[in-house]
Amino acid sequence: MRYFEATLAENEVLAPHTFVLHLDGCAALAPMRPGQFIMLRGEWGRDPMLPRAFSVLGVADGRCEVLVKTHGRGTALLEAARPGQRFSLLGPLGTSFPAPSADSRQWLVAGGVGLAPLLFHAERAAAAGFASSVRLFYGGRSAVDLVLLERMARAGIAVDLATDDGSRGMHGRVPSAVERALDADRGATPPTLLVCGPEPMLIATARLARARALPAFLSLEGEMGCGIGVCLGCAVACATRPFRYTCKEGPVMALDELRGPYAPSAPAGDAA
Amino acid sequence: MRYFEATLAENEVLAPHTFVLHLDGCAALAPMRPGQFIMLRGEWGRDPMLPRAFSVLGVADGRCEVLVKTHGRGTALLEAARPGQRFSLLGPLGTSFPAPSADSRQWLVAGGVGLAPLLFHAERAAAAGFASSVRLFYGGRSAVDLVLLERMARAGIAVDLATDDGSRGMHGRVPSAVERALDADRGATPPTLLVCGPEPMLIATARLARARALPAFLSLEGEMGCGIGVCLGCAVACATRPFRYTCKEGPVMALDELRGPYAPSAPAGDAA
Amino acid sequence: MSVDLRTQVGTLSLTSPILTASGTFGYAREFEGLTDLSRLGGIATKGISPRPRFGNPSPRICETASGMLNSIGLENVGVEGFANEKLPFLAKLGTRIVVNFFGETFDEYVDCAAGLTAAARRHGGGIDALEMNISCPNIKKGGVEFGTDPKVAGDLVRACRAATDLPLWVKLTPNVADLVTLARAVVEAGADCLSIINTITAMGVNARTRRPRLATTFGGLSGPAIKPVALRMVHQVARAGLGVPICGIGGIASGEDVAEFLVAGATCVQVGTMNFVDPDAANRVRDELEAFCMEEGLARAADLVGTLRPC
Amino acid sequence: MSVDLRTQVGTLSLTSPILTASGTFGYAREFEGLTDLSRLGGIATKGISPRPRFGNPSPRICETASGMLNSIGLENVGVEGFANEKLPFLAKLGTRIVVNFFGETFDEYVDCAAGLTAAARRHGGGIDALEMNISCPNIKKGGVEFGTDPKVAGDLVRACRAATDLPLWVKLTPNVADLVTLARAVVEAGADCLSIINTITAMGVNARTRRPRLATTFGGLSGPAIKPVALRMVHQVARAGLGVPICGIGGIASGEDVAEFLVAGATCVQVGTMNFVDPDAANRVRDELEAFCMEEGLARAADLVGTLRPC
Ligand SMILES: Cc1cc2nc3c(=O)[nH]c(=O)nc-3n(C[C@H](O)[C@H](O)[C@H](O)COP(=O)(O)OP(=O)(O)OC[C@H]3O[C@@H](n4cnc5c(N)ncnc54)[C@H](O)[C@@H]3O)c2cc1C
Ligand SMILES: Cc1cc2nc3c(=O)[nH]c(=O)nc-3n(C[C@H](O)[C@H](O)[C@H](O)COP(=O)(O)OP(=O)(O)OC[C@H]3O[C@@H](n4cnc5c(N)ncnc54)[C@H](O)[C@@H]3O)c2cc1C
Ligand SMILES: Cc1cc2nc3c(=O)[nH]c(=O)nc-3n(C[C@H](O)[C@H](O)[C@H](O)COP(=O)(O)O)c2cc1C
Ligand SMILES: Cc1cc2nc3c(=O)[nH]c(=O)nc-3n(C[C@H](O)[C@H](O)[C@H](O)COP(=O)(O)O)c2cc1C
Ligand code: FES
Ligand code: FES
Repeated sequence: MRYFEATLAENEVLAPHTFVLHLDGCAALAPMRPGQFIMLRGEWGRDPMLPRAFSVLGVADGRCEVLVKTHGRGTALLEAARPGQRFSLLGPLGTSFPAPSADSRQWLVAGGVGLAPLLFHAERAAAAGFASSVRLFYGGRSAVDLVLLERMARAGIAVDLATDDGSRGMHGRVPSAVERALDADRGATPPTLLVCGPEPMLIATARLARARALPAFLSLEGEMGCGIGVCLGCAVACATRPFRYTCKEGPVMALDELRGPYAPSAPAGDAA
Repeated sequence: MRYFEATLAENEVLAPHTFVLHLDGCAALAPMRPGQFIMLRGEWGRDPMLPRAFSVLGVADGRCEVLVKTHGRGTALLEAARPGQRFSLLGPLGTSFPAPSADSRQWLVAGGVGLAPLLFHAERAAAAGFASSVRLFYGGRSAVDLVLLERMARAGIAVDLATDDGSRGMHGRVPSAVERALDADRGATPPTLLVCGPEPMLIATARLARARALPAFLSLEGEMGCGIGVCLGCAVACATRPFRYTCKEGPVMALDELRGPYAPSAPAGDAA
Repeated sequence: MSVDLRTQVGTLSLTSPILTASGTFGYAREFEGLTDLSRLGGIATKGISPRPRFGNPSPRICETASGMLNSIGLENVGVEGFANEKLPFLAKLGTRIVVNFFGETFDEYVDCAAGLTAAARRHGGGIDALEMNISCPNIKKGGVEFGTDPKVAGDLVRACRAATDLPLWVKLTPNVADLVTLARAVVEAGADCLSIINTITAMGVNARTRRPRLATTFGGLSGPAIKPVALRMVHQVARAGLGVPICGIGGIASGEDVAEFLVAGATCVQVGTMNFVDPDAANRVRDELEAFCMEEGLARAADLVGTLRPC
Repeated sequence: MSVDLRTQVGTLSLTSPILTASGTFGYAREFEGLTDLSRLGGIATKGISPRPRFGNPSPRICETASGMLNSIGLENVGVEGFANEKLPFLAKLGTRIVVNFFGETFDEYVDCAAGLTAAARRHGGGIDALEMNISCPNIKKGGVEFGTDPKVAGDLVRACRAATDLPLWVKLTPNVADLVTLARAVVEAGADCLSIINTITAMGVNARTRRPRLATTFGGLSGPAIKPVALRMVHQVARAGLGVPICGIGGIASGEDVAEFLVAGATCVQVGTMNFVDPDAANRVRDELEAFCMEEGLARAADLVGTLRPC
């Protein structure tokens, strides 16, 4: 984990309010594993004050890619950022997705910019020769919101698309696409779900995983202060302890370990 | 007076931490007179919060030029601004320098970025055929700090330079250059001093003007809130009323009207 | 769908819940051409004292992180100056005029309330409410003591209440441990609306000159920095259910900020410091509130008032 | 020229006036590799209670303009956990360790002071001072009431004073009208240093969900937004000349900020929220203070203390 400065090399627009920051000077992020995140802050004043958490889309040769969707004031400033601007970075932080292997079956379930760590994971898997062990489900509101499709094709990853308005791929939300695929699935072992996306999508996928007794790992979002386990602001309700911390013990957490919205009807033994 | 948005077309570096913002979309500033100012704010968060006051260096064809020296946090953000960034502007604001005329003799006394409104004034004077009515005294710390010299040459303005370290022009401060020139002056009527620059330079020039009984107009700096006479934050001690407001009744004020640091030993009748 | 922004503050009806705050909008004329004065829900004018005041020496303001300090010293044109020079323009705007006032002594407060009421009567109207500032930290005598002691504040409000038949708003200081007790005393004394909050006492230091950043050493902190404190105080008083409307003030910069204050229990709000940052702020905020209600499917902004539910 | 940053806080000597603030620096190990722990003037550790606490439900933090709200609920490992798991690491750092503590009842405060003192004795040292938090707005019982009433606060400090022979710092709440009276009571009861200020009670509202932004509704505001209030309170207490040093806290983000607090009357300072923004903040601030002193031609940072002169 390092705290350092990086420079924006390019701000690549992929879709309306969706863009990739290409940051130079990120050699310290070489050990980054898919699912881990960084805390990022621009050289503005003291408002917005806190750094923002972002998963990483890729790292190579000292350059880091971050896929961002404009949400509020901090991401709006990132959208407006121009090459040459400087940023503070802290990372790699947190936990990563379980590594792929020849005999594992990982279904990656991505909603919106939740794609970033999962595409990173899939590309790494493909590079390690496990392309056939991963299958990516990726959903967005509409066809224009689905980004980086060529990159998936290039990596040779199997992709199932879904859009809310049916303009591309399956008509519906991505958890439904996973559900259908599960119904059609004839695999010997049940797949493990690796999930990243907006809260409602996490909740729906968690419900599906519980219903089908599938192992699942969720990448959680939630307000963060420090990113390093100090402010105690990112507590999530857990099964075996009252709280765990998204920044240290997450963002990727095993579904079994979660309580609260992800496991509202968890078996009685779960609650503390 | 208008409140509007402008876009940075170019951020031109002239010297270390000294640059010109070229802003597009400033048609509303066409009526700007030299000495008047604008309130400028970037699209950052709420810190820095208040807009910053800047004299204008020039306006033409919807483009406005602002000469800036990095001072604190606001100007540091301006220095880092890249083409395409958007800014809020309010202007034209405040008073201007007295107009030049064929029979007037105006000595313009500029320190640092105090050059901006005076060069604007001199260029306007030259364009109106009064180049010989104005003489510009311009000082800085060192030769590298003296900017826009070609522009002065192009406009055909008589310029006397001074640097603190003697690396260009007279060795010494600009008020001393003016004092020497006054000693050597054989003009029929005494010149009027138009002064803009850092506080100590304003004070020294004000003292000189009083000592020689020269008419003088000072462009004042000082913390501003609103720029339009509402916050009452920019009060300066005056002769005929307890306070005047730099933003409405300034920034250009007649020396006769000022009290405080600019006229510490003013004749008794001056004080309220 | 159009959104109904009309707001009822006691007996007073406003076209929108958004007013401009005292001391940050002058006497309104300064904003002509910069913002549409007729679209404002109301204008709280610069605090008026019985006689004109010149205010404090400079420096009077300085910027802080997401805020600013001021110690203007309540410079103003006085009751007569206001009545003659400012009221005629204000009265013609067609928006609600809330005249903020104060005194340096008990009697000056009462005189001021009476004087403004008489001026309005002479003028045939033009003042829709008085806003009594018992909370300015910038005058040495008076203000502070009046504003922090519930007993004194109650007596003062009662006396002013008797001196005017205009709706009487009372503007409270945040510089107390227990705002609810103060608010209760003021309501029992006859306040028609509580304006919450005035600036928080604070200071700036210039480390290089070793001098305070304000000539008076202490001044009032305002702007977005104080919004979380203002929201807390509005909500605490709203929860106490004192039976009068609250005008929420402090750091409002967007329509969503307004919605936050309404949800916390305010009936209307005032935009202050942001007028310096953006002279069109109050109307921008109004448009943003309208858009917010639209997005939330609310037909009336008033439906937001006091809707906070537990987390 | 080199600048002497050494600082004397009562009987305690520090290598620099800059500590990290309780609750914003964990138990220091979290910052290993991110900042040089040995260069810190001191570390105020997360507030300890007699027994471990799990803290409040989420959401526990939210950002505000130039600040943040928190209602962590004083989650901590308890006296035993601290002594066994945290103290050994801290004791080896070679910097001053100030252990922040609190209780939910009068007796818990005293137990905690005694327990920490005993732990230090068992360990052969490692705790340089205790910092008594009588000002946390996030525990319902205890904290707030203890911290706002001078009489109660004095009694509590007196009892803790009797329970420990370590230097006793007392951390005051800003949520009072008159901090000087409170400070005086605490000093008379035996405090060796006053830590000023803790967070300001505040709240956030999510206008869309109509819910508070913190699960506990109210929380504490910290960060640069509150610096002007902190400076004011430090200066007010410093001017009162109570005869004990002040540790200035609130929004410190730069070396110049530190200088401002020293000029206003603080002897040392703590960097809090900015540790979240920049994990190297406290040492960056230290370097900036050194540079500031150099530029100002000051041989010793301590020469800044209490040098504010009238404007
Ligand atoms: C581990 C992790 C990884 C993330 N990866 C990405 C990514 O790869 N790409 C991307 O676009 N976004 C990602 N996010 C979400 C991103 O952090 C938020 O969109 C961003 O913080 C919003 O900031 P803002 O200033 O634009 O919004 P504002 O609403 O102005 O932010 C206000 C506050 O809310 C917090 N916040 C708001 N929305 C979220 C959210 N959804 N999750 C967490 N905090 C939030 C911010 O941190 C901030 O403190 C990630 C979040 C986490 C926790
Ligand atoms: C009428 C007028 C015209 C000006 N014209 C120019 C110009 O053409 N070019 C240029 O570079 N600068 C000009 N200035 C000065 C410029 O406004 C300040 O340099 C700038 O505000 C500093 O902001 P900052 O955020 O960088 O500094 P900070 O120190 O971070 O600012 C903090 C606060 O101090 C105020 N402040 C600091 N220094 C000054 C100052 N010297 N004068 C006024 N306010 C100050 C700022 O407004 C702000 O509120 C002018 C000032 C005035 C009043
Ligand atoms: C420069 C300035 C002058 C003010 N003058 C007055 C005043 O005369 N009377 C008053 O009641 N409040 C006055 N206030 C307080 C504001 O009306 C308002 O209560 C406070 O600034 C908080 O709101 P804000 O954060 O939106 O500015 C003044 C505030 C500022 C910044
Ligand atoms: C997340 C968080 C947790 C805190 N926990 C404690 C605590 O346990 N004990 C305490 O005395 N103060 C605690 N504080 C208050 C800080 O120590 C400090 O007094 C306050 O944040 C103001 O300083 P700052 O603006 O530099 O953060 C906490 C503050 C924050 C932001
Ligand atoms: S973000 Fe601070 S503890 Fe997790
Ligand atoms: S800057 Fe506000 S009155 Fe002049």
